Amino acid sequence: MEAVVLVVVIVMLLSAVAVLLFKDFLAALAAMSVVSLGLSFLFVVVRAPDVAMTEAAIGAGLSSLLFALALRRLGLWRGQ
Amino acid sequence: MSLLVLMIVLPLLTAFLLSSIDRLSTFAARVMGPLVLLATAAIGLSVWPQLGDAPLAVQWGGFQAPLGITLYADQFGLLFALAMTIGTLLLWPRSTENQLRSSSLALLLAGTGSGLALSGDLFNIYVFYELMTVVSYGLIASRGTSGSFASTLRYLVISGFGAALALAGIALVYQATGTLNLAQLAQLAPEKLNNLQGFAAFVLMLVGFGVKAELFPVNMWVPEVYATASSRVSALLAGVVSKLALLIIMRLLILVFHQPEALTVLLVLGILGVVSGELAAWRARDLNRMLAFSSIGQLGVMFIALSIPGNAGIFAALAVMVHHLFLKPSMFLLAERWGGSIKGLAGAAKTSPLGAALFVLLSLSLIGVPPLPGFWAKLLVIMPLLALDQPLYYFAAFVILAAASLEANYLFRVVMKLYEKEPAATPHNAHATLDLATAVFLGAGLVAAVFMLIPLADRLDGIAAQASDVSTYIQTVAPQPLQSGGVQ
Amino acid sequence: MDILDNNTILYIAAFGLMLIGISGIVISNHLMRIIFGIALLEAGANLLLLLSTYHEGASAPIIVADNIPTMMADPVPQALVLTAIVIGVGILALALSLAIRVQRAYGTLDMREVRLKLEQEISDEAGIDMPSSSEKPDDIAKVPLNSVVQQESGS
Amino acid sequence: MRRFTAALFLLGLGVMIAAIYQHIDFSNTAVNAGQAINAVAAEETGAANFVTSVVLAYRGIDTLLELTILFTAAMIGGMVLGRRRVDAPRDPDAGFILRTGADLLFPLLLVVGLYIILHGHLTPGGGFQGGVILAAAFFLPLLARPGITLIDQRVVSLVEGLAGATFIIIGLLAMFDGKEFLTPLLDKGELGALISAGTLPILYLAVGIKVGSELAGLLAHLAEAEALD
Amino acid sequence: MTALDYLLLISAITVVIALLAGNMRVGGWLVTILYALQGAALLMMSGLGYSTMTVVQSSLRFNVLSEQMLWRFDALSWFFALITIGAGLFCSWFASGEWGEKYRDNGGNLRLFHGALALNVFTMLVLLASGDLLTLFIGWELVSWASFLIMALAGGKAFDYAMRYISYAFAGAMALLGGLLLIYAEVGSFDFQSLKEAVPTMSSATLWTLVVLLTAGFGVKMAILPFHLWQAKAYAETPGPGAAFLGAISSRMGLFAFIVVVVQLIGISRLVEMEIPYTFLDAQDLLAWIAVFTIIIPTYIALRQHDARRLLAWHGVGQTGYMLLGIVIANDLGSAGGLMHVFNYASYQAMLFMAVVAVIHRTGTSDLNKLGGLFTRMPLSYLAMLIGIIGLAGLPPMNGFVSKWLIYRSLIVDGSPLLFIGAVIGTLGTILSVYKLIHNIFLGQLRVEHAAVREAPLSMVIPMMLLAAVVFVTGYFPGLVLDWTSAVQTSIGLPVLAHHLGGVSISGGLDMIWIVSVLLVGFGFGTLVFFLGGRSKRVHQLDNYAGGHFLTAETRYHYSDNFYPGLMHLIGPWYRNSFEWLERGLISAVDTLSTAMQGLYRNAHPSYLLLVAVVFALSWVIV
Repeated sequence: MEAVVLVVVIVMLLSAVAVLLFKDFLAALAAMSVVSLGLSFLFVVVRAPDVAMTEAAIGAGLSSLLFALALRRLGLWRGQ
Repeated sequence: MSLLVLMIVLPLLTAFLLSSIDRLSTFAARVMGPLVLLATAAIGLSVWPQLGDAPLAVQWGGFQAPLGITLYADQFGLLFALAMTIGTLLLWPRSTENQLRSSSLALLLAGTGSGLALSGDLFNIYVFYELMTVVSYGLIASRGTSGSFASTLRYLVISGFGAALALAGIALVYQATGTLNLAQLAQLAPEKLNNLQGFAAFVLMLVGFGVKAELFPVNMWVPEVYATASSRVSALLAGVVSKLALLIIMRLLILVFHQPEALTVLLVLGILGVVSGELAAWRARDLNRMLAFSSIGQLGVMFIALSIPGNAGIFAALAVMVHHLFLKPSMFLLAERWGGSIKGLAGAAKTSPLGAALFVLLSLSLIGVPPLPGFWAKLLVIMPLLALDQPLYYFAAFVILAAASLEANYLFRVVMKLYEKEPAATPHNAHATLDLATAVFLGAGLVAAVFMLIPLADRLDGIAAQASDVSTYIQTVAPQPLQSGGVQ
Repeated sequence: MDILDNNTILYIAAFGLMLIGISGIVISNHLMRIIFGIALLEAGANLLLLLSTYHEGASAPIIVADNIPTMMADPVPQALVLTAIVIGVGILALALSLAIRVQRAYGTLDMREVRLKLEQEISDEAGIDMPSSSEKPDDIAKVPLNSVVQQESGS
Repeated sequence: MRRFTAALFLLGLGVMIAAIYQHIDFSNTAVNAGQAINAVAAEETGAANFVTSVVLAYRGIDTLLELTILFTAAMIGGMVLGRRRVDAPRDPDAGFILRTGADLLFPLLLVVGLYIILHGHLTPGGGFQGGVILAAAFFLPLLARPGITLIDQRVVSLVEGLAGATFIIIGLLAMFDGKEFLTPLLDKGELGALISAGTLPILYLAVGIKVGSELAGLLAHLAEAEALD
Repeated sequence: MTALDYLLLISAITVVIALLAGNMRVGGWLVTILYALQGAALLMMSGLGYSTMTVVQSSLRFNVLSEQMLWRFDALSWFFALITIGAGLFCSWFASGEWGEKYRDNGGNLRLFHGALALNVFTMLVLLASGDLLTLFIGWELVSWASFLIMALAGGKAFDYAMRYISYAFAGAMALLGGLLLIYAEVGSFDFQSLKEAVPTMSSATLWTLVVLLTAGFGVKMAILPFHLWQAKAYAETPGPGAAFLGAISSRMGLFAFIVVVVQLIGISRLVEMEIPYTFLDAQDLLAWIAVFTIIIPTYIALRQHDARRLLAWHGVGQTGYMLLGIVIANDLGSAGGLMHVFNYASYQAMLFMAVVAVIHRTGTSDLNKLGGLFTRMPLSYLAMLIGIIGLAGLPPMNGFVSKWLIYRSLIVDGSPLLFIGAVIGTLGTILSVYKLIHNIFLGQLRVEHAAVREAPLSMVIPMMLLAAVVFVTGYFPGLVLDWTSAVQTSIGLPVLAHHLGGVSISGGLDMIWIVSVLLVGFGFGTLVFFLGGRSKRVHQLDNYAGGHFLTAETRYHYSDNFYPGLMHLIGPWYRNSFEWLERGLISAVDTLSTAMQGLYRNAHPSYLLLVAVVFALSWVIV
């Protein structure tokens, strides 16, 4: 269990760094979704299924949708 | 059951329904908001006298204290709840384009502000605070200029940052104590929060809630926002909303965080706020930003007052807050038509003599000329500062006095411009009657305060004493003690 | 794995997310990255809040089929985080809408340029020149400075 | 230089966090308000999901405010982005597969969303999660056919206003009964049954509809944003 | 209702009447009568037996901040109030007739002028009546803002100078407030008596802080060095009689407060104990030297002015130095001289300003380079100015001689020859510059454009003549004023000067009755010889020739600009305007800081500052 958590955390943190480093905003958005999904997994680990569901639906789903729509409107759909 | 919750809930309900009402009758939608606020103000005023004897604790949903959320009403909180309600009423936003939305936002602001002032639960305070922040974004952006959008965005970045930090602070507090109820925190704090973790939580929350209270490092939004928002909104934000954020910090300081370092942090940040605000205002060349910077300076004085340990500090801060509550909105109202470059103000006293005279009165009170209330407020801050007999506090007193002379310089430069004989190239607009009437009303309040100085001071002292009485707070809320595995 | 027990790993994740979020806000100039940074910071804070009463071995605070577990996780932080996530998404949407409008008005999302243009707009509206540190505002210098010199050099 | 200072600050921040972490006391975690709630929630609210109890009953006012934040954000979003112009050019419809997929998904998502909302007091999930799915259900057809006006902003604002008002009015009903605002009413029923926990499911339904309509409105606004100016 | 209540009430009524009726033809006279009533109330307060006067309380008192605020008059207040009301009376009289009408016709707001003047008198009375440190500060601020009002009346350039004044004055007031609150922190009360009792127990550092703060606060109003820059211009730009009033008494309020707090409560003997490290000076010497430089530098700046009002106003700054010097020396002679100089100076300064205003009224200018020869046109104004400058220069037989003699004498008795020399250098400058004043206005060639000028109207001449009488009579019988100063000396606890009607009755004393009588006899004899000798003949000024040409009225043979060229060449290099540069440096320092702060708010990334704060907190945690 701990090993899984460790791997998830490492992936999550790396993705978080990637969010800030990727030139392509779409890739950054994908990395952001990975962070959200990882977070949602961690919420399951700490026995919070409600929060995990919310994070998956809102953090990974809705927020990404919002970001994607905004990126399209901002003309950042492809990297600058 | 207390009707006090209606002060919070009724404006929210009306805001939800306003667009539906508008579909039925535009007129009803227009008058609905002010009427509801009048009603809630009446409710607040009717409760006011009974709070003098004993504060009131209401449990939302009827759940016992540490489990549910507590609404704690003492005169201190109710004073600012009323200030929020009545202030919104007086400064009811008037924008032709977004009237319906602005009305909803104003209602939400009044309800949220009242709730924030009366809340007795840490996370509840956070939610109220966030809601108030979002509502103020809306009010700022309702002007509809690209400048107002950009400044809202900058404000949002700082605010979002602060809010996340405040949330982390709440997490640290909950981790240490296992409760969010302020009364219970007050019980547990000496044992569990009087350490580094508690201090870190305090700093995080200070930064978070300090954004609205124009605390020094997180107040970079102030000049931009007050310069781009409509004057009525600036008046609300600078006059009332900033005081509510300050009230939260005061509550936390009184009840939960007793570290001496916390006071020192407040003192240092307050001094930096005064210095940076007043100096920047000295060089401002447009009225709105001058008022914005000077508001930063004034809030800095309040933080300095807060940093005085004991009852004297609460009293001093309360006095300065109430003084500023009357003063800043009327100044912003006057600036509404005068806004723009100070140079262009030349001769404006001819077109609006009453406004100019009022500006002189307000300036005199702001810099603290006796016997106007500003002087007494200043006296109340400096006297305990000097009595503490510590170098940093002496320095703070010096900074306040030096800042006052800077303030006198830049405010009277404006006054001189107003009364200059040769008018500026562009003609000045006279003030709208309603603006002027509101400003005169607030100014008259200041003058009236001169004659009621002694009862007023007694009353404020009583409110401060009640606010700083931790044991009454705990007794009134009466949270059940927490035990391993459940409540006793 | 003595040092890296579950608790520590989770805390590292929370603080790490917060740190990365803050650095995003601090280092970036591009508004989208700043918004990403705020989102990361909020995620970290949420995790921290949830961890505040995390206890290994507890079960989720839900009663399934009348089976009441001995140790349930604390439901309060979960409710708080639920609230915080929803608040976060509301503010995120707001920030994105504002960003769209700002880009349309100023043609950029670089915060340095936005700041400059904002300053320009405020100054234009007020009818004053854009302040720059090199010039001296005549209004300010005038008052105390027209001095003995002009008066007394006459005699 | 900027990066260097930033790195320095971050280093400092990291050290500080480490210092604070060193001082965190993990032994307190068993004594807290949440455990107290766990002990009495089933009895007091009748909901099997204690998180739901906390969200809707113990901290109901927080939830109301949270809804208000969403409401405000949606309203401001509408204000900031403005209304679509009638003659604005529209994106062409998406391909056949996406259109058909969207048509098929719409009822499915609707049902799933409502299911999650209505079982919020029993299982993980509830108004927020279900609301998001509802929003997705209404938004998906919009992606597929940008021309259609499935999401009428006026209807949306009416629905969200009424849903929010319902929440408050249920709260006020308790006050007519002489209790505090938002006190749970009605019979608590049998723990674990679908119809139980008094007014909580009704509240969650209001929450779900409100969240759904607001988020759908926000999404629609963002999707339409370019049509302005 | 006590006598003090009546006085304050009448004064307040004066303000109201002035504001209501100031614009009317009778308004000025009405107000003048009210000033006379105030004077009567003041005299009633003590009768003329002032030397036995005790403290008169006002029934007005408040309890604020658990402190009682009260107002009362003692001999010191009475003495200053007498001068204040007198100055108000004469200035209002002066302004009531033709001057006021002309002022109004030129677009001035006469109602506001009379109101501001009355307000000045009222606020000064409130200040003089202050019975504790809090009321002292309140009165102080009221006086400051009232002066600001009257200074700013003229608009235009006056705004700039008034602005400069209020910047100085408010900064001074804040220093004062700091000092007073420091006293409160040390003593726990605003009461005079408690302070007096607590002074012996105060540490030297506290006392130094107090003395510096208070002297700076009071000094700004007195315009002692280095705070002297604001005064002359601000006074000069005040409308006519207002300038006379301000010049006569306004900045004396600083001296009053200084006497009350520093001399009476802290005590000069305590100042002597406060030594400046590494020097042989103490606080008293420091103050005395400040006073001496306040005499010298402004006086020589005055020498350079070519505007009559500014010349007089700069003298006002210099003469303050004499008063301060006398009071700081604090022996019987010095303090009597300093106090008496307040009275004397007020009388002739008001008169001099009035004479200049009369000239402006008739000719429209106060530029010393554009006047001359008015002696034949305005003989009474000439007489007033002559008497005034004799007084100002400190020559017998006018009252200025007596007070300066007392101060010089006290310096010699005190054993301070250097201070004495400094004071004498100041007097030298005074004599030179007042000669410039009277010469350039009244002597020499009459300008063509002034050929038709008439004597000033009676409403202006009578106050001048009355003041001239005061200057002469109190010079002839200095005992009249010395009676009052003795009462003051008793009340503030300084040694009392033994005196009689003619002067001082100590060894090597002074008897003005003898001196003036001898002078008068001498003058009379000279006049007799002059007229009875019969060898003189009246010729017209232009009945003359130069270089073989007859003179016409257009020919200028009387040059008044570039006065004292040799002296100016000699001392010219000393006019470096160092204090101007100091002031300017301070302003640019504030300006730079201010720019930096604006830059901070405009440019800095907010998170940077936040992180500065975090690192700051971190260092705290680690340390």
